[in-house]
Amino acid sequence: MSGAEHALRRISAVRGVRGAMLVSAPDGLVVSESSMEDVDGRAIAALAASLAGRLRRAAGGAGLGRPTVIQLRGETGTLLAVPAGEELLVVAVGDRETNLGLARLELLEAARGIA
Amino acid sequence: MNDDVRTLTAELARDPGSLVFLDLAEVLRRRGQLDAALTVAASGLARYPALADAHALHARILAERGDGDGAFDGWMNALQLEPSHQAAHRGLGFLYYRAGDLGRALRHLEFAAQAAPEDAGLRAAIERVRAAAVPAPEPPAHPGDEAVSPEPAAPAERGVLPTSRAIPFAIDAESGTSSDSELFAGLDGARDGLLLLDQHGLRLGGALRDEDGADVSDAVAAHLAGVSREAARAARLLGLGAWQSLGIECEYGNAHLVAPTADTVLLTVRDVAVPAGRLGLVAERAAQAARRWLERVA
Amino acid sequence: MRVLEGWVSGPLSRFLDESAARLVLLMTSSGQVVAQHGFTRSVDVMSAAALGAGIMASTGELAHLMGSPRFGALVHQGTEQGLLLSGFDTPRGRWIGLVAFGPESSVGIVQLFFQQFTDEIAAATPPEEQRGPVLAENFEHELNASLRALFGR
Amino acid sequence: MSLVNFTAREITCKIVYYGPGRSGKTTNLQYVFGRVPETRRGRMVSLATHGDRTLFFDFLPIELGSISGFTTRFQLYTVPGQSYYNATRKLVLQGADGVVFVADSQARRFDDNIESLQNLQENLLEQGVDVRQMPIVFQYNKQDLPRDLVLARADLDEALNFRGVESFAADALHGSGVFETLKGISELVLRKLAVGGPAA
Repeated sequence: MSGAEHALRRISAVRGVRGAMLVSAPDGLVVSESSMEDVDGRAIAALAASLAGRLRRAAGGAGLGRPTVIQLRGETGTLLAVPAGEELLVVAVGDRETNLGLARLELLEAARGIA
Repeated sequence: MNDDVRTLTAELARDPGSLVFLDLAEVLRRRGQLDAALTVAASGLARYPALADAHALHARILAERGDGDGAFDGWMNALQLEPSHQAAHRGLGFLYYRAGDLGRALRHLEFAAQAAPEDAGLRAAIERVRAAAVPAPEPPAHPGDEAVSPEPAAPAERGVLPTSRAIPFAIDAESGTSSDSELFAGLDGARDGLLLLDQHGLRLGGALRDEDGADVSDAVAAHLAGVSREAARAARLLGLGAWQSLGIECEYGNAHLVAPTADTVLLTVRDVAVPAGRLGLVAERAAQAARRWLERVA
Repeated sequence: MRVLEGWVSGPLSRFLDESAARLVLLMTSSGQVVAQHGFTRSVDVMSAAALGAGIMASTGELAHLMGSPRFGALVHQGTEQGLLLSGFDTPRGRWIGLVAFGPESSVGIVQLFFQQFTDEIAAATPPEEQRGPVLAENFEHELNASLRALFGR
Repeated sequence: MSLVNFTAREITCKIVYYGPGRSGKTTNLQYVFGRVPETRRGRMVSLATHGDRTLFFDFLPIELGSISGFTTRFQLYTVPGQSYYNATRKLVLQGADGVVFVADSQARRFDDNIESLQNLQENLLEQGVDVRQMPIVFQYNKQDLPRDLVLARADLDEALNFRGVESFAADALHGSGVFETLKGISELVLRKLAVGGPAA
């Protein structure tokens, strides 16, 4: 198993996380994914990359530098995205019960390992 | 540029495939012979449909003839062929300004300025659009007097006026209150870390400053214009329900985005030292303040 | 935006809005334009359609030659602009979509919403209407005049 | 297949120039391209090899103007003539509304003409189109060559034109017969629309 796959598995093992994936940031395509339940992986990749791109530009404009963690919370779940270098994003989707603190740490750890 | 119409016409007749049509159409346009300019530009465009300059010039002439839609298409085409085409950004900036979409107007003008940083006319246009996007002390007595023309997109000279500029700011003018002082009164960061925007990315109140103290509100606002829509879309399509907040941790600071009402977005920015959880609480308090303020001024 | 038949506009507008695509061309598999957005001259649209249909037809044949199933979509990512070329089935036969997009969008976004678009198109396609005579019986006179004018005779 | 837009009152038809290699199909389109005003035509797209032989197709859209209140456009295509390009020929032929068969009048190319015509029939049949239902005209090109090298129009009619459709003697390089041929096929294609063809 590759390092990336291993890292994605660790993220998926966090309570409440429905799946994790590695996404190509410029084109919004799935590079590698792990146990994505009930959600279209292609949709996650495209939407997460699009949101991350827009936020990268906004953060740059605000003088905040590059985003390191992005967290979109909805009524019933959360999307987490962490840039890994210039070209990749580590993305996870979790339900309302997700341990977000732990998931965030696992994503950052995975991004460090991949970048 | 050779501005003798006769010489240019003869040159074009001698070599119909040459690019001299650009000069000829431009000279005719400047002389106000718009029909002739349009004919020359259109036939040149037919020959060089992949030439961004030809699209931009054609669009400029259409704009001066009052055909805003045609001009819009032309400038968009120029940008498709050459994404940094200066005249096209400038033209679109003007059209958006005229349509009252100040966020987009500003973005295009800023793009144009990147290509021509020394262009004083353009800088002045940007300042005027920015000024239009912050609370005006009083509404202009006659909107017609406000015919701002980010030169050289000149339709304003022909009596085409901004129609729906800065609607949110009319609210301030009517209520006679200063939005910045009341909106986030008593909250930490009221003047440099809280920004309330409408759905088009226009500033309603608050301000953001970068580490040098420069006001970056408008630039950030322009970038955030579509964020709430995009956040809502992502949450919906990914089965996360309605979106509630968007947290962005960055190298030099953390930001938090919430939607106080269906058509506004509130951005809270703090130093990296402020933990994400506390940032969420600050943002929620600011959102409550924003809701109260919006109810008051509505 | 220009559409040959009105029912295409709704799905196409939604696609443009969601995908932020710059150019869209919808055509039949023989290269006849059904709808377009972002082009200037009708004749340039036709060239793009002829080339797009040609690419789809030839890659289809390539797939056939190699014994693989039909290719779903072709993507070309340039530095400033990307292209998606994709065929899909409708009750009126196989159609082709050609989409050009810039850095404000991405392959992923365009593909995601293109899928939604083709689903909507397939669902919205009304039954084909029977066609009676199109032209007046004595059209030859106008045709001759048009052709003479066209050839400068 | 022709597209008719009743709302915008527009008709678009696809016409394919077919025939053996080097019979002058591309030359026909080049002549049309050169004569038609720029505002009424698009770019001529040529997918050709270095030797200017058509590799995939040539394409030229032209706007005829208004006919019975319909803005009428023709898309002119050529196919590659060489026999080994049959796969691409079939692709170009898809959805054609009319065919111009450009024959090479030279006696030594006689068999090539026959072979290409048979190939046209086979390819149409494979697409479920009966050649008898397809509007078609013949053009006998290169009639400007010395008499002893070329076959007369009557001889070519006898050998190729068994349906007795319209045929035209031509010298496409200098334009003679090009206009007449296009006019001939236009009439046939539009006449089919005038009596009510299949829907788009």
